[in-house]
Amino acid sequence: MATTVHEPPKIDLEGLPSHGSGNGGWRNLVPAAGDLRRVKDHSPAPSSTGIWVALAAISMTFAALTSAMIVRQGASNDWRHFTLPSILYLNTLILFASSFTLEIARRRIAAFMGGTRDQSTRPALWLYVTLLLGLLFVLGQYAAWLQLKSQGLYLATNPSSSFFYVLTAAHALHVFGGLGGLVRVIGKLNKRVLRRSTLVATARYWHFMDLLWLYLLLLLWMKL
Amino acid sequence: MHEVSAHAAHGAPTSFIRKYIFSLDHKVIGKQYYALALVAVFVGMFLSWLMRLHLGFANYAIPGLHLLSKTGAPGNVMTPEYYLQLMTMHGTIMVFFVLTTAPFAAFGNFFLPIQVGAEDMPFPHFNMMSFWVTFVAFLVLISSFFVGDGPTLAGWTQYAPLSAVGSVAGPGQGLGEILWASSIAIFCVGQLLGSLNFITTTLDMRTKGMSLMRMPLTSWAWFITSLMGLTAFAVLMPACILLILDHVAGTSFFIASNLVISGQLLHHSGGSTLLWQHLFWFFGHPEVYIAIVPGMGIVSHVLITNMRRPLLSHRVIIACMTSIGVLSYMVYGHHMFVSGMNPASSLAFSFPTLIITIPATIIVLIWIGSLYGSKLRINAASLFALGFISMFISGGVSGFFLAQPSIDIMLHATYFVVGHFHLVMAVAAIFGIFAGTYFWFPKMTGHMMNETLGKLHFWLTFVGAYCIFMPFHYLGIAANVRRYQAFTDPYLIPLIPVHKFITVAALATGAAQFIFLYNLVHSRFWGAAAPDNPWEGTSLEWSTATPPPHNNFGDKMPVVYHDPYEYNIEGASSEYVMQTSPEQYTNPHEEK
Amino acid sequence: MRNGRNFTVVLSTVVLISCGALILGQKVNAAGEGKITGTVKLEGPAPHMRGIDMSKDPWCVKQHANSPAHIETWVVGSDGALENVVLYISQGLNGTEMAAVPKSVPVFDQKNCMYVPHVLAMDTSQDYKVITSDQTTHNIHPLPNPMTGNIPWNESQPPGAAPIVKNWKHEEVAIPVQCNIHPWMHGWFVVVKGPYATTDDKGEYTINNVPPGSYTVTAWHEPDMTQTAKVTVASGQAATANFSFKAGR
Amino acid sequence: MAKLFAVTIILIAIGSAIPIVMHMWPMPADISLNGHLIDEQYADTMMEAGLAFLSSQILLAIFIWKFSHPKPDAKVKYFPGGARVLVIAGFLLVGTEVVALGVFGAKAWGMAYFTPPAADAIPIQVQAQQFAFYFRYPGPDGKFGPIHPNLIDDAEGNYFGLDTTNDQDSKDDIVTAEIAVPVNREVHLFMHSRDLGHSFYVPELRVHQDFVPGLDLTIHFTATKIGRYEIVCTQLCGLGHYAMTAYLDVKSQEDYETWLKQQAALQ
Repeated sequence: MATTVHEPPKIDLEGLPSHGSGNGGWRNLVPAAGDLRRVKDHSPAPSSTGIWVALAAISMTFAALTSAMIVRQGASNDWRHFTLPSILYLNTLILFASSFTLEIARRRIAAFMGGTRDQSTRPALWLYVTLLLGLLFVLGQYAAWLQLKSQGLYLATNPSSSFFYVLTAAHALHVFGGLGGLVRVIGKLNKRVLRRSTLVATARYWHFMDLLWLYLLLLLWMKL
Repeated sequence: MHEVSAHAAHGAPTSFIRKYIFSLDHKVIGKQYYALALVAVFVGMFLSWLMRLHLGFANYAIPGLHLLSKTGAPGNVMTPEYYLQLMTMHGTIMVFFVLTTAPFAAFGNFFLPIQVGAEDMPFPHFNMMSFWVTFVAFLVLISSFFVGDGPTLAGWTQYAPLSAVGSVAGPGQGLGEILWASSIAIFCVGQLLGSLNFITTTLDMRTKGMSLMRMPLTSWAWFITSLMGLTAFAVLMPACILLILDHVAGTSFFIASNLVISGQLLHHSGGSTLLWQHLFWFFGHPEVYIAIVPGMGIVSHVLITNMRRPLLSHRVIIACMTSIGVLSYMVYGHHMFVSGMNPASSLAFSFPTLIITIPATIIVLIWIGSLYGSKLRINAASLFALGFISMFISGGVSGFFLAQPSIDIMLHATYFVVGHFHLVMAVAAIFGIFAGTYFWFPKMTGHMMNETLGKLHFWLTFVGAYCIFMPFHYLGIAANVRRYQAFTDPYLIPLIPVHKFITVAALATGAAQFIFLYNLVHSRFWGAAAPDNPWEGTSLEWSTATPPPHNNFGDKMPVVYHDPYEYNIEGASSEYVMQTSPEQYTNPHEEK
Repeated sequence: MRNGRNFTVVLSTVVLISCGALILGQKVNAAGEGKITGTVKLEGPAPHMRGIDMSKDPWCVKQHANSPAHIETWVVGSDGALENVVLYISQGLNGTEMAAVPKSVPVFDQKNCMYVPHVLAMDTSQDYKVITSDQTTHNIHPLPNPMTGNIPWNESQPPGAAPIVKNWKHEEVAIPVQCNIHPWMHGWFVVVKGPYATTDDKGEYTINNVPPGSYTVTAWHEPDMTQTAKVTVASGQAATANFSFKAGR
Repeated sequence: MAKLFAVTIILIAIGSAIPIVMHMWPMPADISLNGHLIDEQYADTMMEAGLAFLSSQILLAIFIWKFSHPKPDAKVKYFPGGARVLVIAGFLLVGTEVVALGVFGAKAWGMAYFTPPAADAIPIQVQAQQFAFYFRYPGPDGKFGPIHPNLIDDAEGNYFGLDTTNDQDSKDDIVTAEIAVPVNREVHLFMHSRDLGHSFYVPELRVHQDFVPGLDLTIHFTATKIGRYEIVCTQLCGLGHYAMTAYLDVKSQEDYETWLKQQAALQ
């Protein structure tokens, strides 16, 4: 997107392209005969810009919830502190591991697209691992809820528990979105029409989920 | 992403469903948004008629009203609760489903990609979802008319705890309230998807030569609006979800301890009433500008074309709109001067509020200054654009009062406020929509609208709007409190004649809108065929066919060589130079 | 409150007559029907009932210019006659006699910013009617216990508005009803199954068309005071059950 | 058409100003000690806003009149000085204006909110509920008894939920349905909401403050003119919002004391 905020390239009156846009360039990217190696990858901007915009919106939502949490805590003296379910820390590790595996997959596929690798390395495998770890994380979060439940801490028990459930649920929901993205990536990879930008966008989203979770964990750890 | 390649791959859809209902085409989606706004605006107007009848002529029996609500209007006379329910729905429908959808989502969807020279938005599926999600939100909201004891009566601002404690607080505060909150949460999703598309389109989809500074002011307005929308709606959505939780899950985000509502002690504790107000107004004030900034863009665009000259400065307008967008997040506290917020922060909020009048004033000055020495063409579109300026001034000056906490002590929650925001954001924005409609209708439908009817519509609306909303200010100065269903207090009784006058004016002005509706529908089917460039405009939407083909520009994507508004340029071959014309010359007024 | 009392009297006579009509009309074994009568008194001195300051609504003030309104928790007549006590048969009835309940429609009036009657008894099979005689808007807001399954409602009634006719599906003793616009306006709906009666200003009551048998009669006084007595009704006879309440808990 | 439009704008602009200038529907007369500060601030703002309103509307109209029927060969003229002049004008005119307003306006606000009540100010508590105000005077001991929400019982007239049998401080508290204050004595008003958000607005008194459930605020004011004034709620609180009123009775010191005695007797 950086290229777009400058003055446009000088235009030569001869040989204007009959088709295609100046900056986006995704129109040229329909894979030729489904063979990824023959595709010139201009790393199309829209999806990678779009993902940043989406992440901005998500950050805004969680910022709002954070400020709500701080205001609510200060609003009255009924805030009850409790220790976070220990499983959360395990979940954190799992989520980070998933980011790691996704990164491996991304690089292999990139290399494979560039033609420097051959198909045999099966990048898809790592995607499946990521998917699995993601699901594991969500299950872990659910286990954390069960732990709280066993302590008698429900959604309405106390503002602190309310915010715990709201924040973790909101994050889990977004993680599900990421899992959906992964499934699509895998599907496209098998159909051999995956474009790098799709993968990059999904990866960025997934890594953002890590950072978001890290932030939430810190927040909850401090406030609860 | 998948949407993109799929869209780029498939040509124009053939089946009726894919073409007109679940269409991926930003132009169809824009029209769908426009249709939704049209339905919504007439519903909202109808509600305002009922309210005005009740206010002007107390206990006036409105024939058939009991059909709308059995308990709300026994014997066709409106009950207090039903008045408040209509008021709440009027506000919600107008602010969310008219002022946000029409100038931003409708026109923006149709013209942003065309004006920047794109084939479509980058994520057509999101775009389609954006509309249908908004549509569902509208249905959910309307459905609350037909459930239990009707829609919520807590006003469009939905202040907690009234909005949070449930049906014990009054009719409609049970299911009706939950429907309201759900509807708005859904609406937020729709607008977030829309903003995502708008921003990405502006940043990534511009055609060759279309630098940011070469985008028409409308595109700029939509871009800035979508940035505001992305931030504002991302805050309102969680707020609505917390509100729903307070309702159904027994949490206490907004409900304080030990509340006793008509004898019943609630089992909530420690919630913060002001928290809702902060969250809501952090969205609510930007929302006001989400409604008006696209109007500014449309008015500039329409005026320039009809003044046959560029504005004195393209960049100043952009700078002003941007600073308004940025400031809009620092001023929201002026809605809460007497809310119990720390009085020091009231002062802190009042200064940015006063400051924000500066960019607004500069925009107006640039408009007026550009009128000087122009070759103004008078038609329905330009009349409404000029009317917008007049309305914007009238509504704007009352902001000087409301921006000051001390004066707000007198005017807060009076009809002065009602008059202020109706003029500056409602009527002005609607004028922007009308200007846009008369200006772009040919391009959108391929038919010209009837100019005579358009001008008639303008005159009635312009005079009528002033007759309705100017007196509101007088009422407010006389301390006439808003959101009252009847004026029984001794000090309000002398003001009732004014209310009668307003009611009559409102009925007449509302009736005039049916001229517009007739014009719209009739022209859509039987209007004269429109040429490609009826107004001799220069921006990209005028360089493509009317109506534009499925991919907007046929087989040849446009390449841009000029600023968007090059009219009457010395040294140019013709009176106006299209952005796409490769003609080379030096523009003496080009901004360095 | 005089007119208020009159109204109750008129109301109860109306009820009586209609019962009579019913008895003569349809019931073959009408002669077999007995009744339960008695008086309800308050032991000890009548508690001081605070006056009501209605200055919030000038119209209400005008209505009470020369008859100051008082809180109606304890309405006590001469020598302790206790008004607004509801008597109903809490045990001994079987399904068939339920039909003996009059089909008349009890009326709950809003008069001079007070509720007339202060306590309205009814059977689950009866509709009740809320009317307003005032030139100021009221809202009627009964808050039944959600456990009973009765649905709370809250509607306002502008001057001259049509009567609101509703009914309660389930027994509930008793449902508080209030007007939020005039917070001092406070009354009760007593919803029972089977025959019932309310004491008049002499503290007297009569439960009509009670078939022969032995029953438990319950006397209720707001907010939640109850007393019971066992009575045996002989065919065509009147059984007697007197009660006396003590103010304060 | 355009000329007619220009004339219409001017007529509307002037017409809109007339009711303001003629004070056809004036602001309720001020009866408070500090209200004049607000009124002066209001007057100044009206002057500046009015000028801005008239001048810009008329300028708009003139330009529309003048430039709407150009000769076909007419050249487009540029506003002398171009955008720069207008931007500077905007900053200077409006900038200085609003800053001035903001600074001077702060004084009136400060008098209302930043000055503490006098030590001898009369403490009165006001409680808002759907849809009425009730008031409480602390009685001889000068102390308000504690509020017990679970004891609140409108049927018994216990609007505040006082326990007059056990709480010493509550025994002599005087609960009233309207507020009487002695003229020229400062009143320290303790605001308590029993259920929802409400507001305490007395136009003549230039006092306007929301009730915040769970957060008791205080305001203070001095009434300077004997009379009966209306208190209205301005925060939407339900179906009876429009009917949520009470009366402020500004009495002479003697009348005030006799009234208070009467009320005490009625408890």
